[in-house]
Amino acid sequence: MSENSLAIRKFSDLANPTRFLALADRVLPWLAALTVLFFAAGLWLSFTTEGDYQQGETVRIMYVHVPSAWLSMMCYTVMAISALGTLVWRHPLADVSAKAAAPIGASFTFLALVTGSLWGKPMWGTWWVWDARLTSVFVLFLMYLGLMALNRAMEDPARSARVSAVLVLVGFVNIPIIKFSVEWWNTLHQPASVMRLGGPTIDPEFLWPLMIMAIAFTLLFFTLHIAAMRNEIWRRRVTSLRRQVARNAGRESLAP
Amino acid sequence: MMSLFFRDLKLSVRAGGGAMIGVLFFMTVVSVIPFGVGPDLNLLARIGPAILWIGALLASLLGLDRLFQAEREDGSLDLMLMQETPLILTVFVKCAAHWSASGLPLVVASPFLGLFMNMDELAIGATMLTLLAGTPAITFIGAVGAAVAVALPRGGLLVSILVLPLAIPVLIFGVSAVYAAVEDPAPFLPPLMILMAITLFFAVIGPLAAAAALRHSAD
Amino acid sequence: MMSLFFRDLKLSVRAGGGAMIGVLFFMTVVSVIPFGVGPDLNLLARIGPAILWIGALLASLLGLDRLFQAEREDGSLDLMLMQETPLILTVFVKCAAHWSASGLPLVVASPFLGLFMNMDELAIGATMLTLLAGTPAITFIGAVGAAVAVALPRGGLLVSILVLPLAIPVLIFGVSAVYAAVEDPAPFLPPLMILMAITLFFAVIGPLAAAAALRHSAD
Amino acid sequence: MSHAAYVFASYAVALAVVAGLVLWVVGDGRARQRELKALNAAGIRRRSAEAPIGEGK
Amino acid sequence: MRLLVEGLSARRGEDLIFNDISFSLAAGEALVVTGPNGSGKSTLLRVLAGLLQAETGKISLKDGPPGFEHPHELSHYLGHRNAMKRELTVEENLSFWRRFLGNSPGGSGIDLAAAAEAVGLAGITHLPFGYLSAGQQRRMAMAKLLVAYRPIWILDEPTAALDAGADRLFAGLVTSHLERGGIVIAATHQSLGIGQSKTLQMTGFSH
Amino acid sequence: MRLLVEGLSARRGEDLIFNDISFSLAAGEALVVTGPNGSGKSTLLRVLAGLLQAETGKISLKDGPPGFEHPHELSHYLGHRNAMKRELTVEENLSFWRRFLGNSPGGSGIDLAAAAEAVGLAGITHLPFGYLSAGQQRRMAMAKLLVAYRPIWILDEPTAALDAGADRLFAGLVTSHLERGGIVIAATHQSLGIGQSKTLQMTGFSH
Ligand code: HEM
Ligand SMILES: Nc1ncnc2c1ncn2[C@@H]1O[C@H](COP(=O)(O)OP(=O)(O)OP(=O)(O)O)[C@@H](O)[C@H]1O
Ligand SMILES: Nc1ncnc2c1ncn2[C@@H]1O[C@H](COP(=O)(O)OP(=O)(O)OP(=O)(O)O)[C@@H](O)[C@H]1O
Ligand SMILES: [Mg+2]
Ligand SMILES: [Mg+2]
Repeated sequence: MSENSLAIRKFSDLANPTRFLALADRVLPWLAALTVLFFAAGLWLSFTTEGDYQQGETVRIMYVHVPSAWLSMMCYTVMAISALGTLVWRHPLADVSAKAAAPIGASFTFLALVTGSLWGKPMWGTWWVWDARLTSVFVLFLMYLGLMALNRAMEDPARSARVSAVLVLVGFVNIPIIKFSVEWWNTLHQPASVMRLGGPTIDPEFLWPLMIMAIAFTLLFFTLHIAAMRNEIWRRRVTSLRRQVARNAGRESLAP
Repeated sequence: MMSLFFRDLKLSVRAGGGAMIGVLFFMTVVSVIPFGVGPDLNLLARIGPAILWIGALLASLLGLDRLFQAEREDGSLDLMLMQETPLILTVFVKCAAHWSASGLPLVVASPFLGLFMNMDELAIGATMLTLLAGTPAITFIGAVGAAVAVALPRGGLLVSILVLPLAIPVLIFGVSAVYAAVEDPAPFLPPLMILMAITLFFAVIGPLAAAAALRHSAD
Repeated sequence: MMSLFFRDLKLSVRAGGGAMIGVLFFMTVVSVIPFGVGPDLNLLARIGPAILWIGALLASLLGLDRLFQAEREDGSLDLMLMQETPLILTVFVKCAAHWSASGLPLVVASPFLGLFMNMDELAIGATMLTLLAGTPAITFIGAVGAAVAVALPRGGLLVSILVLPLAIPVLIFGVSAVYAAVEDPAPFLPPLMILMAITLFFAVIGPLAAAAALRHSAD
Repeated sequence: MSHAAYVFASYAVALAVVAGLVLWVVGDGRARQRELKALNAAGIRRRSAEAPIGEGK
Repeated sequence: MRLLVEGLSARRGEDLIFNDISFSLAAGEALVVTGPNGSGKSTLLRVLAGLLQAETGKISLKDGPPGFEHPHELSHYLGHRNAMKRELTVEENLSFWRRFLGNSPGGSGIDLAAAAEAVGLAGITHLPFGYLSAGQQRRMAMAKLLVAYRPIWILDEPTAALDAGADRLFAGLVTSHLERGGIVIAATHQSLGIGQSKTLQMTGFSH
Repeated sequence: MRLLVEGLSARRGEDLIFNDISFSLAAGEALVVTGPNGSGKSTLLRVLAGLLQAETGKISLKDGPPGFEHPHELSHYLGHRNAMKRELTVEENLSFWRRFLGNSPGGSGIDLAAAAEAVGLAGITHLPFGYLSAGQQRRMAMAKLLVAYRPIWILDEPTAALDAGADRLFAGLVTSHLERGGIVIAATHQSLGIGQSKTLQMTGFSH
C-alpha cells in the first residue's frame, strides 16, 4: 500500500496578463494622444479638400465610411487570429482579446452600414440594396452580435472561450466574401459612377484625407481594444475574487 | 408589483438574459428573407410589412417559453402562487416586463429592417405603430402557451405551435392596417382600432387563462 | 456506428422526441404566411419556394439545439468523447440520424405546403428536390451551433442566430435552383450542383468544427 | 435632404458611435477598478499576490 | 390565532399519499413532521401552502387577522428550492421578495442587512446569488423569511445542506419567531433543536 | 501493461484543483482515490479519462496494445451520470453501448443477459431505463462495463445510491476484473471492499 500525498503549491500563471496590464498602462496614453492627433489632421483635411464634381459634398462621407468598413473587417481578422491563439497556442490573453474586440467590431460595422446607407441615399436613391457587398457586411454585423450574445450567455469565460473561438473561425469565411464580393457576385452591383473612384485610380485629392483617417481609425481601434482588454482582465479578476469571498465566507462560519 | 416588473427587466438584461437574443433573432430572420425571395426591391417592399410582422411574431413567441419555466425551476413560482395578490395581476406584470424587455426592442428595431426591406417611410411608420399596438397581444397570448408548457422539458417550439394559431388574428389585422395605410382608398384607422381592441381583449383573457393554467400545473 | 444511427432514430420517434414537433412547426409557420401577405395567389406562388425554404431552415435549426445537449446531460457525450473512433464520425452519424428523423419529414411535408402556396407541380417538385439536397447542409452547419451551445442553459434561439448567417448560401442556391426550374431560360442544374457541393462541403466542415467545439466544451 | 445634410449626418453618427464606444470603455474600466478597490479594501487579494506558501494543508 | 387542519388527504397522480390528517396549532406552537423518504412530508406541506389541492379535508384559521380566507396567504413557504435568482445579487433578491411579499398584519420584516446578519452572512450580500455555495444559498433563503413578516412558517427540510453552526443559528431564528407568537411547521429528518414542539409522524402507505 | 501518471495538475476556471500527482499502476492493481467534498477526485478522474485537459503532466501507457496512444481509449469511465437514455429499454441501451464501444484488444465483453445477471437484475432488461429506481439504474450502468471489454476502469463514486447487497456484488465484479489483469481507478467515500489496493488521498487547496 503506498500513500501518495498531495500538496499544492500556490502559483499563478497570470504573470502574463499582469505584464499586459503594466504594458497597457504605459502604452495607452501615447496611443490615445496619437489617435486624437490623427483625427484632428484627418478631419481638417476631409473638410478642406475639394468636393468631387460628380458626387459633390457627399464624397466626404467616404472618409468615415471606408475606414470603418476596413476596420470592421480588420477587427474580425484580429478576432480570428485571437481564436487561433486560443485554440492552438492556448494563450491566456487570446480569449480576452477576442472577447474585447467583438463590441468594437460591431460598432465599426454598424458605422460602415449607416454611413454607407447615408451615402447610398443620395447616390443610388435608396438606403439599401441587397447587393453582395452590402449584404455580406450586414451578415458580418449579425455575426458580431451573435458572438456577443454567446459570450454573454456563458457564465464561465474559460469554457466560452474555446467554444466561441471555433465559431469565430467558422465565420471567418465571410471576410473574403466581403472583400471580393464586388468581383464575384455582380447581380446588383453599385453603379459605375461610384466605382470610378475604386482601387488605385483614386484621385490623390481624396487619397490623403482617406489615408489619414484610416490611420486614425486604426489607432482608435487599437486604443479601444487594449483598453477593453484591460477591462476584461479586471472583470475576470473581480469575478474570481468574488468567488473567493464567497468561499471564505462559508469557511469562516463553518468553524464556530 | 413594480418590484416584480423591475426584477424581470433586470433579469432579462443581465448576462444570459433573453432581451438581446429576441431582437437578434428578429433581425436575422427578417434579413434572411431577401436571400430567399431575391433582391427584387418592389417585391420586398410589397411583402415587407408582412415579413416584419411574421418575424416579430416568431421572435416574440420563441423567446416566451422561459417566462414561467425559470420561475418554476427555482421555486419562485410557488411563492407567487401563495400570495393574496391575485395571480392574474402577477402574470400581467410579468407579461408587461417581458414585453418591455423583448417586445419593445422589436418595435424599435423594425424601422431599420423596414429600410432593408425597401419600404417607404409611410409603411415603416405604420408598421411600427401596428407592432407597438399588436405585439403586447402576442405576449399575452404567448403567456398562455408558456403557462401550459411550464412543466415540459422542452417547451420552445411547442409553445409556438400551440400559440401561433391563436395569434393569427393579431397578424391579420396588424398587416392589413399597414397595407391600408399604404394603399390609399382603404382606411387605416378601423383595422388599427380592431388591433388595439384585440390587444385589450387578450390583456384580460391571456393573464386569466395563464393564471388558471399555472394554478393547475402546480405539483 | 450504425448502432448510433438507429439509437438516435429511435430516440426521436419515442415519446418526447422532436421529430414531429419540427414538422408541425414548419407547417404552422408556412401556413401563417398567407395570413400575413394576403391571399394574392400569384404573389404566393411567386414567393412560395422561398417561403418553403425559409420555413424548412427555421424548423431545422430550431429543433437542433438538443442534438448534443441531451447527450451531455445524461453523460453519454463523455463516453463518445473517449473513444478512439474519431469524434467527427460520431458527430456525422448523429447529424445523419437527426436529418433522417426531422429533415426528411420536412421534405416529405413540403409538397402539401406547396399546394397551399399555390405553387405549380414543377415548382413543387423542384422545391422538394432542392430541399432534399440542401437540408442536410443545414443540419451539418447547425451541428456546429448545437455543439457550441451544448453547455448553455437555453440554447434554442441562440443556436439559430449563430447559424443562420452561415446557412445563407444554402438558402440562396436552393431557392435560385427552384426559380431556375420554373423560369425557363435559367438552367436548373448548375445551382443544384452547387447546392450539393455546399452540402458535401459542410458535411466535412460541420462535423469537424462541431467535434472541435465539443472537445473544448467538456468539463 | 441636401447632400450636406447626409455628410453631416454621417459625421454625426460616426461621432456618436465613437463617443459611445469611448464612454463605454472608460466607464467600464472605472467600474471594474472601483470593484477591485472595494475588494482590496475588504482585504481580499489575489492568491498570486500573497506571499507564496510552500504547502497546502 | 389558531391553525386548524381537519381530515386532510392528498394524492399524487393516482396514489393516495396520506389520509385523514388532523391537527391544530396555536400561536407560538411548532409542528415537526417526520417520516421516511417518500412518506408524503413534502406533499403535506405543499397542501398546507395551498400549492396542491387537498383531496378531502379542510385547512382554516381561527382568530386570524380579518380579510384573509386562506392560511397560505399568511404563510412563508421554504421548499426544496430557494426561490432566488442566480443572476441577481443577494441584495437584489432579498429586496425584491421584501417588497413583493409585503408584511402580513401584526408584524414587520427586518431590513436586509439585519437579515443577512441574522443568518451569519453579513458581508456578502453584494455577490450574485449563483456564486454562493449550496449551504450559503440555503441560509440566504432563510433570510427571506425575516425580511417580510408572516405569522406562519412552512419549512421543508430547512436544514438540509447546512453545517452544525448554521443549524444552531436556524434553531434560534425559529425559537424567536415562536416566542413572538408565530406558528412553525417543519418537515425534517434531523432534530431541529427548538425545544418543545408537536410532532406528526408520517407513515406513508405500504404499497 | 502499466499506467503511468507523472506530475499531473489541473484547473477549473481560475482555480488550480490539484498539483503534481504521480502514480503508476501495473496490471491487476487498483487505486482508490479518497478525500473530502470538492477536493478534486472527480476532476482527477476526468483528466485521466481524457475529458479534461491537464494543466501540466503526462498520462501514458507502457507495454499496452499497439496502436493506442492515449490510455483513455482503453478505458471505461463511469461518472456521476449513467450515460443511458431514459426512453430506451435497458436492453436497447446496453446493446447500443456494446456495439458502439466495441472491445479493446485482449478481451471481449459478455453478452447482455449475462451482464444483467452479473449485476443481479436479470429479469428487467425489457423495461425502459427511466422506470428503474436510482439504485437499479446505477447497477445497469455497471453492466455497461461488462458488455464491452476495456482493460482500464475509471469509476467515480460507483457505489453511491447502492444498497449493501449491490456493494458486495460490485466488489466481486471489480475483483474479478483485477484478477484478469485489469486496472481499476475508483473515487469513493466508502470502502469498496476489494482487498489490497493503492490509495491516493486528495487534500484540495486551502484558500
Ligand atoms: C450600407 C451600404 C454600404 C456598405 C455595407 C458598404 C461596405 C463597404 C466595404 C466593406 C468597403 C471596403 C471594401 C474593401 O476594402 O475592399 C467599402 C468600400 C467603399 N465603399 Fe462602401 N458600402 C456601402 C455603401 C457605399 C456607397 C453608397 C458608396 C458610394 C456611393 C460606397 C463607396 C465605397 C467606396 C468608394 C469604397 C472604397 C473602395 C476601395 O477603394 O476599395 N459604399 N464599402
Ligand atoms: N411531482 C410528483 N408527481 C407525482 N408523484 C410525486 C411527485 N412528487 C412526489 N411524488 C410521490 O409522492 C410520494 C410522496 O412524496 P413526498 O415528496 O411528499 O415525500 P417526502 O416524505 O417529502 O420524502 P423525502 O423525505 O424524500 O423528501 C412519493 O411516493 C413520490 O413518489
Ligand atoms: N464544472 C465545473 N466548473 C468549475 N468548477 C468546478 C466544476 N466542477 C467542479 N468544480 C470545482 O472543482 C473543485 C473540485 O471538484 P470535484 O468535483 O473534482 O470534487 P470531488 O472531490 O469529486 O468532490 P465530491 O466528493 O463532492 O464529488 C470544486 O471546488 C468545485 O467547486
Ligand atoms: Mg420531501
Ligand atoms: Mg465527485
